Amino acid sequence: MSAKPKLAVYWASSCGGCEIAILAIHEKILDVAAAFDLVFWPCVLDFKKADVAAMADGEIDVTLFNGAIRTEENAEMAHLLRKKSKVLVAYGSCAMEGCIPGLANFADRKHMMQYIYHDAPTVDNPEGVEPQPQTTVPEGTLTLPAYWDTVKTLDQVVPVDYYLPGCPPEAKWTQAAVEAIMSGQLPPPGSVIGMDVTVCDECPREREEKKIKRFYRPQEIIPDPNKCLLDQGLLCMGIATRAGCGALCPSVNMGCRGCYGPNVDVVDGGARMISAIGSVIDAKTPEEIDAVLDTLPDPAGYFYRFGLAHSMLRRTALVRENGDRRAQPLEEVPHLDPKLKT
Amino acid sequence: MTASNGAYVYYPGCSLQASAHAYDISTKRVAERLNLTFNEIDDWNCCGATEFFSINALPAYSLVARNLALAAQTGGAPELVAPCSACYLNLRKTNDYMAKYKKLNQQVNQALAAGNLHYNAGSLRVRHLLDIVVQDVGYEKIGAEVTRSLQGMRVAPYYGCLIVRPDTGYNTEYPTHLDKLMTTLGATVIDFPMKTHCCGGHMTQISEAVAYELIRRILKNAADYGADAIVTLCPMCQLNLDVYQGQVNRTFGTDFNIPILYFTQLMGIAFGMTPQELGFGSEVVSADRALAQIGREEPEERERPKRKDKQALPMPALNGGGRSES
Amino acid sequence: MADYSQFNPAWGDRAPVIIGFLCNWCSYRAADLAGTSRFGYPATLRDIRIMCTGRLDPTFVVKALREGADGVLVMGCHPGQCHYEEGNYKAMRRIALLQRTLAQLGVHPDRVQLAWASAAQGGIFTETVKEMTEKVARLGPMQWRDNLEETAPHQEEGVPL
Amino acid sequence: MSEEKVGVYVCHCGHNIAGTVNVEEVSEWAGQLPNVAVAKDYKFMCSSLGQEMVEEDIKKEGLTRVVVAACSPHMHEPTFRGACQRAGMNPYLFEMANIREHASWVHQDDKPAATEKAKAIISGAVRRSLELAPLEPFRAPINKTTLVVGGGIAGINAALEIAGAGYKVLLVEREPSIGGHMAQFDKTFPTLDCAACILTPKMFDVGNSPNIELLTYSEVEQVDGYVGNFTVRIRKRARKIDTTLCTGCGDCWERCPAKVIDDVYESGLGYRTAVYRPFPQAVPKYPVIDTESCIYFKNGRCKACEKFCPTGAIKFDQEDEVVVVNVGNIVLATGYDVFDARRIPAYGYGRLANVFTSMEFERMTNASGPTDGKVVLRDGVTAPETVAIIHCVGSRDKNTNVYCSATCCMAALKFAHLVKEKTNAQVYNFYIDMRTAFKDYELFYTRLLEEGTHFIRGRAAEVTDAARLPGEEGKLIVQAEDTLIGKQRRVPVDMVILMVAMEPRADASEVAHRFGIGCSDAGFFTERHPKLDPVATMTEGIFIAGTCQGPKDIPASVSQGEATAARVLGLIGKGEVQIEPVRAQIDEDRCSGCRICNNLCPYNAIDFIAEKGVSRVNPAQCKGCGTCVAACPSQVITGQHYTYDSIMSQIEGLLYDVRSPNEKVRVVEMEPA
Repeated sequence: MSAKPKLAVYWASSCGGCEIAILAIHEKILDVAAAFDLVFWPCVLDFKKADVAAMADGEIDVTLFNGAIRTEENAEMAHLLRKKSKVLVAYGSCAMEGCIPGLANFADRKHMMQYIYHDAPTVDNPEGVEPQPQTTVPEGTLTLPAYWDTVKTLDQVVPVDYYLPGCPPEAKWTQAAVEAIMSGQLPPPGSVIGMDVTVCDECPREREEKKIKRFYRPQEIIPDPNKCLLDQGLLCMGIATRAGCGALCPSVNMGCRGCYGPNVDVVDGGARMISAIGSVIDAKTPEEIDAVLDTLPDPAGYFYRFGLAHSMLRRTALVRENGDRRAQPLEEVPHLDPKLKT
Repeated sequence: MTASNGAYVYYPGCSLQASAHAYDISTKRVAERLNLTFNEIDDWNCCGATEFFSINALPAYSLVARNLALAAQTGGAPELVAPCSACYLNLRKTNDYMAKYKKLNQQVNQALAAGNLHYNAGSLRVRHLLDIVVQDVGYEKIGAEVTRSLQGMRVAPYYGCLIVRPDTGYNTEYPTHLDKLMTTLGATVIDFPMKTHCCGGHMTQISEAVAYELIRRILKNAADYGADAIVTLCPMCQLNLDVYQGQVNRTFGTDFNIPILYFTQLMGIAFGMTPQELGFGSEVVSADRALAQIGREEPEERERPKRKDKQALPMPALNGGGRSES
Repeated sequence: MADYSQFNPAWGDRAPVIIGFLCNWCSYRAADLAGTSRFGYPATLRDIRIMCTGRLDPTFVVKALREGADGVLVMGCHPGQCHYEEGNYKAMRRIALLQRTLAQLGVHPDRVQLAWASAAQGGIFTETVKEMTEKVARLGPMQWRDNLEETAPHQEEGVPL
Repeated sequence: MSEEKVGVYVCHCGHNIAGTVNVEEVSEWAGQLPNVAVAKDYKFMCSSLGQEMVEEDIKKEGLTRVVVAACSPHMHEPTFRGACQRAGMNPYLFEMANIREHASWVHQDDKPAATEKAKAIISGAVRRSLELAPLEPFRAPINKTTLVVGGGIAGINAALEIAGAGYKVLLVEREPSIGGHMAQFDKTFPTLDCAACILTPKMFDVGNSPNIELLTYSEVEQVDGYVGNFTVRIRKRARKIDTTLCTGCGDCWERCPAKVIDDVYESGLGYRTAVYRPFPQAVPKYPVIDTESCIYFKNGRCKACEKFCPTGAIKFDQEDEVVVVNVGNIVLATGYDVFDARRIPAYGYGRLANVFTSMEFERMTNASGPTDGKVVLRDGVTAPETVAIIHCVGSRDKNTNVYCSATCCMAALKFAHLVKEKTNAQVYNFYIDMRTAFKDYELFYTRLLEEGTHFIRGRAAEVTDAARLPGEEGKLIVQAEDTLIGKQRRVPVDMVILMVAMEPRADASEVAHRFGIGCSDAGFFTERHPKLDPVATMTEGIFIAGTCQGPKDIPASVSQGEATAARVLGLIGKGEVQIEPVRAQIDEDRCSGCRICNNLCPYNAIDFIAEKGVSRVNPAQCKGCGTCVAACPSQVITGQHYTYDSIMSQIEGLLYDVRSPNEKVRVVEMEPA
């Protein structure tokens, strides 16, 4: 048995960007390779699930788990890796708070299948084929893992020791995490490896007292490069987003999208944004308020872009229909604003 | 102009086809001038006026609701306009009560179902013609249409009892919107304390003595204030004050000679239309003398005393704060 | 116990639960006045006293929904009469934005309402609770926890994924 | 789990709670809650025995939190905080569960539901109590100067009492003179003594008291601070008169050519000049120039007053002056407005010349009024032979004001007597009910009955000049149903007096907002408790007296004025105040300086420290509303006593029965590595 600590990296429901982000630590990757014994990394090395299953419980020292949990397979691997790992790290926004895959929680499985296999304009599926959990072919029966109604975060499925925020995590934080693990100087379990302030702290833009009369979408104005974007009516999530990225987006005239998730101790980043943004709208009557809010389409999409699956409500409401549940279709909610309808 | 965009569902009622023909044609002429479109309900029936409501309520409500159901099918905005005060009240009452009392709503709709009709209570807004004119068209726009000011003509604005309550948005005891409309047309509006008192209604058929006394009070008050005409908005009021004026004179030995005109007729005159196209001539007490007053210079002393009386105490001003010196 | 299944059969023998956030100066006192005046209203409201509706963090609203409330009623001083000048305006704006956001999550705007009652308006308070209760009763139970339980089909059943 | 030991006490409040809520069941149930060490129910928790029980349990059982489930915290929170403090527990670790006003009294028809709700409320309170932190109230010295707003009879008495005890008073009056409505009256009921004779000496005392600084023709614009330490900004409107030079000789107003109707003091029945002193006994004696009617201000010519002023006191260029003062307590005695009778057109006021309001009639009967005290018709010469007095004009009427204006019945009796005395006319009172409560009032009513005044019980329907019957020609006819004989009556009269209602000042809600107090539905200022705290308000250090609190007569206004003085003197005597430590605090280490909170604070208590790039709350200015706490997008502002955790826990507690079990937002437990 190798004396080096064992490292595993796994990719669940995610885009793969986190895998690349691990490599973005550049030459430090050599230190990692030197320091760790890579025992499982499906994207890079040819290990199989059976290899992991064969390991003793707790045999893996650290697992960097990226991606959300959206299928039975994701969940199964999460449970397996949890069992085999001493330290399980939710690596990146998907594993930590659901991220973009988590936006599927605005719909349900049926809606997803309907769109992906039938309604999407690029689909050519005249026979209306949908993937089945079991398909019988001459060679036998093929199975696919079940697809869930709800995308979950890693910690909604198994206990998680550390979190690395970001979509993807910035190299310096991956590096910090790796160094901490290598040196054994780990923060208390449950910690997020990152900062405890928000993006504004790293953002060089000049900020004023805020009064927002209308919101602009990025294509509607060319913002002043030195002034706070929010002050100029561009929705920037930086105020409620954990720092650590170095204010990357605001520094290129783009409002923060919120990928680092909410600040420490905040359980619902969207609600924080609603409160903060609601506070500084410059309107006093319901009509004026509506007029301002009409310039802010899709608030839930904005505020919960990365954190929906980990938010207080986690998903859109499901209603029962013939004993089966489905997501409340938006049309059935009398909207305050028709623009909210998609 | 409101959401109705000038288009209304129109319920003429029986009077406008008979005794109040002048009201009907003057309404149509004025509406045309003001770009109001009145879509008449097809196959409308009695508004349930008279005593039907006190005899058997459910058929009465159903009778009225049939009109509402048909009105709801008529094109245009969900605004139903009735020029007759009695029609207005009955339509509005039925509409409001059906919306308020679920049981009534259910029973009436059950009755309507027999004729394959259904009415969603409250889906229409029932309004009197005068309300449309002053609210939706507005004084300013009406003023702009005036080509022949009614200056010189002294009118007593008579509202009657049916359109002022409840919850009309106007003062129920002393409404002034008709006053203001007449002022807009250039007429001199007299203070008319009897403006919402009873015209006698159906009392003429039940107890003539009572009815004549009620009519006499109104005519006397208008005469006391020197009115050239009484302007009204209700076929019943017009009928009683006009047709029975001679009878009242005989009964009480009085000499009233006051024409009773519809406000739409005077609007038409002010808009430059001829008396003929507005139905003048059908009134019993001729309007000729009143119309002849138009254009006459108002004698100064009729309005205010020549010299300020030094001893007199200041009189409170009517509009808003402040006072006028008497 | 009132029968709420008349509004929506899904209630069965249960009653709606509404979490109230009442400001210390107006609406909480309006609720007190409703009490001293013995104005009856449905026992659906469970209220929390905050100093001002300006303290209303939308997190509290989503928390209440998440924890099983069927509705949330926020009540403050009338606009222009806030004890702290204009905390209620902030609440008005936050709730408006929250309602839009929640609508996207399938939460009917009637479930999260903002209303006003001055300290002298026990009657208005009572009526507001009655109206809110009826609205929520019509909408049926919320039971957010149901939304959090996964319903992954068993593969054996052969249903589409 | 928390280590705290909670004591839960369920009060029966006699039958008030126990009659609806099953208190024994609730208390037994509460005993099973986590952290609850003691759960008891007791007949009257607020009694000394109940309080001692709490104190004993804190000491014996080592309770660290106390929850009393009883009435509203506005009723007894201070009581039980006191008990906790006596037993050595920080009073801010006490939590009240309101199961009376919010449960037993409002769910009397559904006892099981009331009991279940009481459990939820207690569960919420227990959970909240666990999150409470010990706090220390702020202490601040009390500024010994008092601001009295309004120089009517209530404000005058408050000012004189406080000044008499040796403390400074600042008396602010909007009009050029103090005196208020009482100065307009001639006689006062029921004794008929002369209003001026009893008011003028008091006004004189105010003007001469070394402890009273009088600011007339002035208004309070802004109020900041808290009990003991208010900062008030007052605008002294320019009188255009140099009061250090003016002797009040009267040369100016005697020469002034601009005559205007005096809507204030003469109620529109008389005239005044553009430079004027409202009435001869005015305090202070200096006139003011009404720039709206002054010819010089209109077209730049005239200046008659300046020419004739022997001391050169006319200063056309004088400007408003703003003074900022610090006071410890504030008495509001801003009075009432009279109902505008034109709002009831059926009574003909403004249309029919001989319809007068009661305030017009007050001026008419006043010997120094426009008619020198003669009762005459609008023509100024004819004495009426018959007079109708209509009660409740704008009172007890759902179309206008539903309340009773309390003084009009007695004033109407006074008028009836004066009309009779001065003209020997027949007087008809149209009333709904005669309300002559209070000392010797009924005697006066009896006296009027004996004087032969007619009383017709029925609200007048209308006043009209439309004659119908013989004898009505040229008269005003009052139509009313005489409900005692069950008949309609038409009474022809020469003069009608409308007893107009007392209404809240037109700007009452604005003023209330400025001072941070509440208004009732009708619009009068709200007292802290209608029975037991009638002159205090919900805002510490601000008191109300007189008709700004509701319609009342002179004796009641005087009593309230003096009561406020007692309350103010009580606070001054204490020397210092304790202020609730409910404040916001920013964790500067974690503030990112986004500046969302910066302009949310209505008190400008949040400063942005540019060098550090963080925001900071100034605790002296913060009033603890929590708006910034809720708004902070990084959640680094803490609202003391209403912390995030305390409210989140209370939500969980309140929903204890509908929550899904074992629900956790984030699983952090892990197996040992």
